[in-house]
Parts: sequence; structure tokens; C-alpha cells
Amino acid sequence: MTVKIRFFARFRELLGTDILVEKKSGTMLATLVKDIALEKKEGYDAIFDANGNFREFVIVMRNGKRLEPAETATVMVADGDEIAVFPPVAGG
Amino acid sequence: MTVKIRFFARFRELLGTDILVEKKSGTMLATLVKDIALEKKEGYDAIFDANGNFREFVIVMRNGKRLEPAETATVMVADGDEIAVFPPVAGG
Amino acid sequence: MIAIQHEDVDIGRLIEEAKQPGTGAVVVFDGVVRDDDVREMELEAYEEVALRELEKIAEEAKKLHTLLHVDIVHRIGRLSVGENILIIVVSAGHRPQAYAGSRYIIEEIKKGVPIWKKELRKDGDRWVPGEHPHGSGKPRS
Amino acid sequence: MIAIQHEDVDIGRLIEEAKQPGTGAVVVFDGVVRDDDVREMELEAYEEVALRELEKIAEEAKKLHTLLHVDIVHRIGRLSVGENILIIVVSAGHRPQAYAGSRYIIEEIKKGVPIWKKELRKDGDRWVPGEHPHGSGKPRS
Repeated sequence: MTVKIRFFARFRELLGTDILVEKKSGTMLATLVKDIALEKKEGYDAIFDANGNFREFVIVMRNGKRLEPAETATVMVADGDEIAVFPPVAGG
Repeated sequence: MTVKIRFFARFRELLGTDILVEKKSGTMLATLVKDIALEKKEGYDAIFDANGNFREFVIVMRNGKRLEPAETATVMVADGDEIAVFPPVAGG
Repeated sequence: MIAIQHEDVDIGRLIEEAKQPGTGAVVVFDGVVRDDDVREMELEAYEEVALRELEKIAEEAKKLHTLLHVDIVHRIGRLSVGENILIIVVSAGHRPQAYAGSRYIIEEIKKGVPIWKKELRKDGDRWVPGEHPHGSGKPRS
Repeated sequence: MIAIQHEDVDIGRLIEEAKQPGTGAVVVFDGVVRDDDVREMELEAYEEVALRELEKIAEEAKKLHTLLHVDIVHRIGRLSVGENILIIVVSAGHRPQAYAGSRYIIEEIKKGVPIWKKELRKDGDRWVPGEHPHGSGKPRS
């Protein structure tokens, strides 16, 4: 199955964006993001804490809907999902 | 001496405006306005109460400075004065 | 610009001119002739005094709310439904000052600037009563 | 119009179009690139989600503050000092609703719309931190 990952702002600068990932079905959302982020230590450290959990300020969306941090460890991604990971917003 | 009286809004419609009055010096401001207003009963009644005092909401200015109601009875007009008499403002 | 005039004004241009160095927020208030059974509005001012009061209010607003620029244009004469009556443009470093300064100016104008409005209504003409209660609605001079 | 776009917009035209029947007050908020040692600003949005959030905020503001019309235009891309970042135009029957509605919209945008700003500064670039404290700054979806 194919999942798209979109990073924004600082995370985008560190890790790129619109990344298409081929994964086995059954992959947890947090695991998927972690695998991508691991490609660059600075990117990983920006998003995950020392225990490998999303940092408290990090926002994760799946298909445009925000997930609670706890959910990210238990939600499985599905074919065609769009996962967005970004820092607190600063528009306006 | 010559004094100019300016009425505004409803008072202007009733009494006209930019009225030049020739008076002896020593005339009190209230007296001057009353004399002019008496020319039309509806105008007089709009500005003065049954006791001949300025109605409480009426605003009186002399040369662009507001006078307290009590002052109007004791202030003498001087040559070249501009007296303005108007209802509460409603701009904006 | 602080003005009492018959002509309308180009708000877009005022906004551009309000962008003094340090500007992060511009707030515009535009008061418009509302169609409550009104065909037209006739506005009248004690012009010299009204202009002086607007200038005072602009200076006070700048000081009280750290505004960088203030425009107040109050129109007089005959205006139709939808036309601009009063345009206030303020700029500030940040939005709280810009909103508060804009609001301060309109409230002070309603309270104390000698301008009057007459509604030319389908059911007859009517002088608009001041918004402010008995004893207010008086210029502060 | 509710839009996220590179292009600037003609605020004067938006004001005229905001004058729906019943309008007595139009309030415009214009957020501008401020020259705090900034040369330019680079804005980025999660466009589909940000647009949806702006549409929601506009609908909420209309209901909560009895607004007659709402425009929100948030620009993205590279903007220079003095350029418009965010334009909010609202109309209402009376000024308290127009001011409150305008303010509601900007505060909600700051809280929860996925847009980010990077300052290109004389002393290096910097992502602007969200105004909202830890735990906020999250879209409400």
C-alpha cells in the first residue's frame, strides 16, 4: 500500500515533503513517520523525544483530521492515506 | 456690536442659521438666543423650557467652546462672537 | 488625513499610506448608510468645531493606543444607502492596539463631535437621535 | 471570498462587495509584514486543511456575531515588508458585531489554521513561533 507523508515548515526543511512510502498494511502511524524521520537525525530529533514519542507540540493529521498523540501509536495507516506532521501554527 | 448665531440640525430647520444680530453691548447670551428663537414658537419651544431656560439636552457654544447651561445666563456676548446652539450630536 | 468632506475617499490608498515603518496591523472602520427603510441620509456638521474635535480624538487615540497613523474622513451632505459615512483607518505595530484604537475613535466621535444625520425615509424624514444618553452627546471643548 | 493565495487583493473592492443589504458597518483587518529587522517573510500553508479551517471560522463568525458577509484572504509565498499577509473584511448591521466578528476571526486563525511564517532576517532566518502557548496552535479538526 502507498501512503503520502507531508511535513511542513521546519520539519519540511529538515525532512522534505510529499514523501510516498510503500508499506505493508498493518503499519502503525507513529512507526511509519519514525522510519522516514530516522533518515535525518536532526529531523527525527525535532519531532520525537528521547523515548521515541511525538514531542508534545507536534501536530499529526491523517487525511486532514488531527490525531491525539496517544492515537498515533495505535492507528494503522491505510492505502492512500495522507499523513501530515507539523509544528504549532503561526499564521495570521 | 454684531454677533453671529448658528443653529444646527433640527434647530436650523426651525430657525435658520448664520443669523447676524446687532445688539447693544452688555446683552446676555441666553437673552440674545431667546430673542431670535422667539421669532418662531416651534423653534423657541424646541430650545427653551417653560421657564425660559435652555432645555437640558441643548448644547451652547461660544466661539467653539461649550458653555455650561448656568453660564449662558451670566455670560455677555461681545462684538464678533459666534454663538452655536444645537441638539445632541449623532455623527459616526 | 483628518477631514469633513462631501467626497468619498479611496480606502485602498489610505491603507497603503497608513503603513508607516513598524506597522504590523491596519484596521479600517467604514460606517455605511443602512437601508432601514431609509432612501437617503443628509449629514450636517459644525465643520470648524467638528474638524478640531476629530483632530483631538486622533491625537488622543495615537497616544492612548500607540497608533502609528490615523485617518478620519467624515462625510457630509446627501448620501445614499450603501455609501460610506465615516472612514477610520489606523495602523499599529500589533493588532490589539489597532483594534482598540479604531474602536476608541468611533466611540469618541459618537459621543462628542458636532455632526448630525437626518434620515430621508419612506415614511417621512427623521433626525437620528444621538446614541448617547441624556447629558452626553456634547463636544468636550 | 475565502482564499489562500499568492496574489494580493483589492481591499477597496472587497469592502464594496461586503455591503450586503442591512450593512451599517464594515471592519477590515489587514495584517502586514513588519520591519523588525526582517527583509522578507516566507509563508507556507497546508492548503487544503487551512482553507477548510478558514471556511469554518468564517461560518462560525457569521453565526456568533451576526455578520452579513465575511472575506478572508491569507497570502502565502514570499512577501516583503509592508505587504499584506492577511486581509479580513466583515460587514454587519452595527459596529459592535463588526468589530467583535473581525477580532474573533483573527484570533481563531492564530490559534488553529495550519500556516507558518519564516522571517528572512538580516541576522539569519527564523520560523515564527506560534503565538499560542504550548498545547494550543492546533487545528481543531
